[in-house]
Amino acid sequence: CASTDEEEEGLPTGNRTEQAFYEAAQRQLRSSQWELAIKNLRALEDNFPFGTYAEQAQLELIYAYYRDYQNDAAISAADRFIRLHPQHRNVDYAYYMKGLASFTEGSGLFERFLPTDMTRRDPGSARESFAYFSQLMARYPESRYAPDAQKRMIHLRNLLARYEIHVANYYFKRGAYLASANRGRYVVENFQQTPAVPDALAVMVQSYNLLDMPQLESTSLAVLRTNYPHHPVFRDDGTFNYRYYVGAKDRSVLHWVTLGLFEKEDPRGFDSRELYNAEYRPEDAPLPPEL
Amino acid sequence: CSLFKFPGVHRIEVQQGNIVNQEMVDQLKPGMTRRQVRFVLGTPLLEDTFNPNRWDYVNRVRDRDGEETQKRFTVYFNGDQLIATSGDWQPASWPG
Amino acid sequence: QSFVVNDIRVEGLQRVSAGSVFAALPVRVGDQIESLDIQSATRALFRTGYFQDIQIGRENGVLVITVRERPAISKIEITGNKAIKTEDLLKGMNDNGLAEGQIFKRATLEGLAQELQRQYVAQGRYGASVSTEVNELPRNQVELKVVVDEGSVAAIKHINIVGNQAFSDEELGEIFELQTTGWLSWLNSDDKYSREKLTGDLERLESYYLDRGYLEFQIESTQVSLSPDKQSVFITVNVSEGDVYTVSDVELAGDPVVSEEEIRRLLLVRDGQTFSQVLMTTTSDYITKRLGNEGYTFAEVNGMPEANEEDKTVKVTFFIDPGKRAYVRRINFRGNTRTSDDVLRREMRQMESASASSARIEQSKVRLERLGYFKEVQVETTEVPGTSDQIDVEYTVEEQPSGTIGGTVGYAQNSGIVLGANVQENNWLGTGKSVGFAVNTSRYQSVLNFSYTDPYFTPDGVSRGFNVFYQERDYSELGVSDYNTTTYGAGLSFGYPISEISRVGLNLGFNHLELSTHRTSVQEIKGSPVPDPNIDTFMNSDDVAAADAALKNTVKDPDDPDGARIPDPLEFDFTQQPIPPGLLNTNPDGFVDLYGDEFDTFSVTASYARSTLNRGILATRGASQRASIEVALPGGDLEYYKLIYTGQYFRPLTKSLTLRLRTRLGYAEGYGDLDQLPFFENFYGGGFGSVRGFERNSLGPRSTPAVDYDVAPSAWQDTNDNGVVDDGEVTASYVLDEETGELKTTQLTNRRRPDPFGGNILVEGSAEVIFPIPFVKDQRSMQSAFFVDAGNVFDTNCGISQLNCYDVDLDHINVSAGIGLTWITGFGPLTFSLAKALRENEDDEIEVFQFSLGNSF
Amino acid sequence: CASNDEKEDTDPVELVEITESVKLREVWSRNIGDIDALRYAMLKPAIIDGKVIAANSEGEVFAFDRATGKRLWETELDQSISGGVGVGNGLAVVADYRGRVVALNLVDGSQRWQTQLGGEVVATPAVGSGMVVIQTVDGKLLGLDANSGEQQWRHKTVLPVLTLRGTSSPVITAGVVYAGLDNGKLIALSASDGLSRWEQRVAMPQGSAELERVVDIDGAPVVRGELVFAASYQGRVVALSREDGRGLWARDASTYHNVAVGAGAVFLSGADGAVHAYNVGNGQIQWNNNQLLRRELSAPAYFGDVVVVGDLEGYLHAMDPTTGQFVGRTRVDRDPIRIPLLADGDLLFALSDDGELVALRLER
Repeated sequence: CASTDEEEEGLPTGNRTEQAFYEAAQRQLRSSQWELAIKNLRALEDNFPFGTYAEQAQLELIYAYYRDYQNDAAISAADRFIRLHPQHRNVDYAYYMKGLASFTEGSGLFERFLPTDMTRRDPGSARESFAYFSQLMARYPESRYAPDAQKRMIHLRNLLARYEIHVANYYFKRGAYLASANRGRYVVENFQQTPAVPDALAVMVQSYNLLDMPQLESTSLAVLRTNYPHHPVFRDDGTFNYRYYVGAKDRSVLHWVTLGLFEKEDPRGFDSRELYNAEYRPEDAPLPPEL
Repeated sequence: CSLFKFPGVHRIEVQQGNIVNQEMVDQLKPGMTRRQVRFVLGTPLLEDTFNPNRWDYVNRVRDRDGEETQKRFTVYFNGDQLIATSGDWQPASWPG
Repeated sequence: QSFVVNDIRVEGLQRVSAGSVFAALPVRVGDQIESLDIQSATRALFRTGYFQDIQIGRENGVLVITVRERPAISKIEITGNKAIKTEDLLKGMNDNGLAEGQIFKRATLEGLAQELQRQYVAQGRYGASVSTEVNELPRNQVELKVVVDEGSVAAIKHINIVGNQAFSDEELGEIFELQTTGWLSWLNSDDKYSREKLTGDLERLESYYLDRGYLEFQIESTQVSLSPDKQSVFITVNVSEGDVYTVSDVELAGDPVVSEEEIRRLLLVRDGQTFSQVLMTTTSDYITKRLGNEGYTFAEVNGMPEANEEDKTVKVTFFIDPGKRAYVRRINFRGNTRTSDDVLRREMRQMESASASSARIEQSKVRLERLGYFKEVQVETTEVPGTSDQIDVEYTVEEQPSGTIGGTVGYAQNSGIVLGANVQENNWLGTGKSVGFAVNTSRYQSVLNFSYTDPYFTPDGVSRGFNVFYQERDYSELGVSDYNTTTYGAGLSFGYPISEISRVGLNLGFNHLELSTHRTSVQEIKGSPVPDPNIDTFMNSDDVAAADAALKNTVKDPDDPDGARIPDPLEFDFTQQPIPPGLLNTNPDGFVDLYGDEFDTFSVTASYARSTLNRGILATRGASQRASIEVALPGGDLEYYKLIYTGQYFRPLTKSLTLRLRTRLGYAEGYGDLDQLPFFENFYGGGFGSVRGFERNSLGPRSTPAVDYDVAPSAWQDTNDNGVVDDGEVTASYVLDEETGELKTTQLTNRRRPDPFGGNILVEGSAEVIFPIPFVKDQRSMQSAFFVDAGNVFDTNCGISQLNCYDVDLDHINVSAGIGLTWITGFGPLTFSLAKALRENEDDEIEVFQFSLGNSF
Repeated sequence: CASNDEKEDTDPVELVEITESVKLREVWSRNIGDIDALRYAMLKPAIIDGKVIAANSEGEVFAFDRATGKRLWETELDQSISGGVGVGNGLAVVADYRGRVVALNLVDGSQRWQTQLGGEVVATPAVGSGMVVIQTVDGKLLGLDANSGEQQWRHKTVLPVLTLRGTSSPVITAGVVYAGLDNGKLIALSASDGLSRWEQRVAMPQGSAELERVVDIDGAPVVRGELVFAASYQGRVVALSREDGRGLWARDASTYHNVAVGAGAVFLSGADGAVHAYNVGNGQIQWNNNQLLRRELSAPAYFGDVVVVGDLEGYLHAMDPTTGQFVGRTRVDRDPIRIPLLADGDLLFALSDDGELVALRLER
């Protein structure tokens, strides 16, 4: 029943003082040996639950899990820290890391290598990450992580809003105009100041027009025209082009020849991202603060 | 869609909006609160952001052959009070 | 007497940090405190739970706190537990604060030991005992030892139902999950007593009676007793059956929404029928579903029986409460990290902002499953807060690999260096489009093809795809009938749904084929033997030997000036007779001879497919069939038509076993000026997806190997008398076999068995029993089955010399039986099969073990 | 790495050498067929009018001459037997798992009557005062008229969720039925109408686990003079006044057999294999014999002037009633002796789980 050596690997040699564990962990963190660092930090916590390094070790454990792509473990480690040390000076770091761990965009193998438009995929993790970041902003508005959290929240909100527009575009194709109107309305009511709002208004105008509800159409058109006069849906003379969403007007000759069998005539829907979308570049995760 | 029609393509029926009938509409009385109207007609699927004082009960069906039929019934409020209706049904006992 | 604290000192700390003591202490340096504050400080420190004993004293202005820490647990050891795993025990202890490094509290340990004992008893381990041991260690630590003796699980020796007349003990025994120890009990441990199982069994017993009219059925008492040695359990159930009730009449109450007449059609409960609870509940479900389809997803229907004791009849009333008509506000998808949203949304039959229909919601789930992109699809409807008639629908999917990716770099001894890459992805980049391209070169073939299909060319699901291919193949290497082909072509395909479950398809294809034959090409392709133009005589076979000998001793040719040597005329008096007409095979009837070797064809294929399978890949329920007719249009070089029908049908046999029947039939024929099917369009059979246990594509008619006329030297000249025949001077002649009256021929290829040639009729079928693979938890990407395959390839116009070639004839059907396994991997379906041939024809090649990556059987 | 030294304390203890001062001599033995020991059937033989009546599980009932073992008659019933043999009123009464009861005439084994109860029977029916009283596994006591078999009364008790296999066989004395129950109580009913005369708790369930709260009385009560003795599992052995059930004395004990009374003492074979003797008057412990631990002892019998118990290897151990020392040992069969022994005058009768019925005599 002796413990095998590979279990020992990475643990400090000589007597296992608190100091020894912590230093070993620091070395491994710096040389991004995440697994070994995790092993040391957990050993430190188990043997010296109330030692001087206990709290710092728990913070660094969150960071190590995150860098090791163990997002769920990072989130639960952060939750544990928040539960154990609610008043701790650096508890805002734990909230921030929870947001970061669920901000999975671009981390999956598939998304990194193949060009995928995240705004068309499962919005679930984006919502979760947004909720964690907003917890941080609510509790610690002046935390040092607030600015980056703020930037990430804006990006997530844009992503969620754009997802709604994609769905609205599908419902145009399907002929379900009430569904597209409501998706547009959802953006206008829940995602103000996102670049998707101009498209949302255009969706509402187009839907009400197809439902021939002139009064509703006119109010939305007025809001669109005053706020976003340069939206591509407007012709040069400022009138709303109701065929805009259908897409390519001038069919190619091939289209007529092959009786429309050749070209795919998917309606283009509304996607003015080039015009209104602030480019966002995520930064790397920061190291936990020194005590 | 494409000019060449494939014979007998199976299309699905696309239904949109609330289903309203005369019996419901007849229960409307002027002055009713929004909660009462909602109880009678159901939650409206079209509450426009920029027109808070009107609820539109639209029922639109495009059947399998592409035939589109649409019915509409709108209720107007002043604050929390029902003041008028318009559309394809008239509340029978509506005064005047 | 209060005093000012000008310093605080803490003594006796071993493992707790001074910081946490100060944090818990209500007193700060510089406070004015008296004895009351000291007591509250002590209480505060006790509440931290770290300390056994706390003394707070005063040394001229310095507050001295001496503490004795509670022992911390340094090691926990659990021995003797098997049924409940150590991790679960440790986790249980951890949750109540008993973990290494935590403070040791004896009460929690005792409580835990009892809880463990209760868990064992709940598992029927009455004989189990749990004892705990705590021993002190230096540095105020303790070591916990938990010794468990699990004993064995009490086995049920006796289940006795008393008071049942209507049904026998055996019949009732079968509905029980609990059984007395039988010979299979070691595997399924059905003889292990547990209270939950017994309650479940009693409920089943009750509904068994209620489903058969015994409305008054009562379980009077149940007695569970244990043998003194705690190893055996005895269960006695006393029942009173009461009488059988018949239905007197059926009423509907409440608002049926749809016409009462339509609801009545759903009723399974009818007057005069013996009352049955299951029929009543199933009827309620049917009505609820029907209302759900009308948009009343909150409908509630339940049947109420009212018994009339005198005449033993019961009146059943169905109370229908439609609730409010429900509407779907939003439809959300979870789990599709790869597949794009519109690929899922376009399968939806339920719209947003529309009346909810439980049938459409369910049907949308089935359509998602049929895509084959998802391992599992779950649907959940949740009420929208603040409304009583709006719901959100959420589909959670779990994606799975939906294609095959393969690459081959290698060297095979008969095909030389093999380079190749092929991808067939049905959900390309999550867009729902299927893309396939394959490039591979080896000595015997080089292939390039690209295919692309968009299933939603129009929103209603009209699909459009096209493919282009170029292929050079030398069949002789492949062991099939010695010829090579070079083909290229392209195709355009359309398909659209004509109902929820059936689609029609139309493909237009152009194909250019060039054939080149060898001398060794089989006779069906290139007629042989081919007469040699400069041989016009033959000799009898029995003269050959003598002729050969005679030619050895030569003489000078008297009338040749430079003295060429010629066979001694005296001995060499064989007569080479001229060849009479009809003896030589002057009009070879191989395919190439008749129709040439270059063909351009335009073909149109119409197909009809109908599928009610429950899943795209590894289906377990429903049926699917596909019929297609391909016609090579007149005007092209080849005119033929091909009819193909494939069908499969699933039927669950038991909870875990499913029957799968599969068949594939093919008939093809030339028409117009083509009176036989071009051989390269022949059907082949054998191997995966066909008749397993036989080599791939090896069933049915064989080809006749190429032959050549025997030739024997009949005269020669050796002008320079060096014993070697002058070049070009040999005159040869054919050899006649007297008995057959035919010219002798020899086979050119030396292969033992003639190569398979295929035929124009294919008959194939298989019956399988699909069973869950033991010891594997995630069954969703695996399927194993016992199978019996049968089938063969036939031909309507067999060549006289073709072996194994019959017109359709049932007693030439090959049959094999065995076991197969399919496993969906990231690289595509991996299939194994082990089969034994039961009936075969004499030339078939058996292959007991077969393995393939890429097509599931 | 756990050591397994403490393994042996679950096997039956080895028998010690003894000096025999008395001999249990076999007079005759007969094999009466299969006994369903697996399901703890209670097929205790009975002695009446010079005859020994015994039954096996396949439904055969035999009568042998008490002294010679000569078979007098044999009856085959078309049902199994799981509870027997109650004798009295010229009848021999048996019952089975499905609650079917059959009464045979003692004189020739012919069937007097048959009836169907609503419960499983694994106890011996009691016959007396013109009544047949039977206790079923779920705690119901049923009083049938001895002549006709019609049910006259029924007494129901609610039993705990978990009990010990086996039911206490009721005893009828002077018109009163005494029966031990699986809830640890002893009740006295009047035989004719089943009305309750008194009820006394023999053992109190303790502990939180279901198993710790099992306090069945599975052995038959023993009536001697004005007293009635009963003992429960994981509970107590008590002496109560027959008249009103008032407790004379009570001692902690655990057994699932009946006790034996003789030589001024109450003998009890414990569930753990120890044999105890208590003073009949005040319950003082007189001696304990721990040399038969875990040998699954049968109920004790006071025979001649010795106390006899059977064990799982078919041995009969005779002990001195005053000291508890072994005075004799004889092996009757390879199979266990589970069914209670029967002392009758100069003969002792034992029935092994393999159906071997043996009559023995005591020789000095």
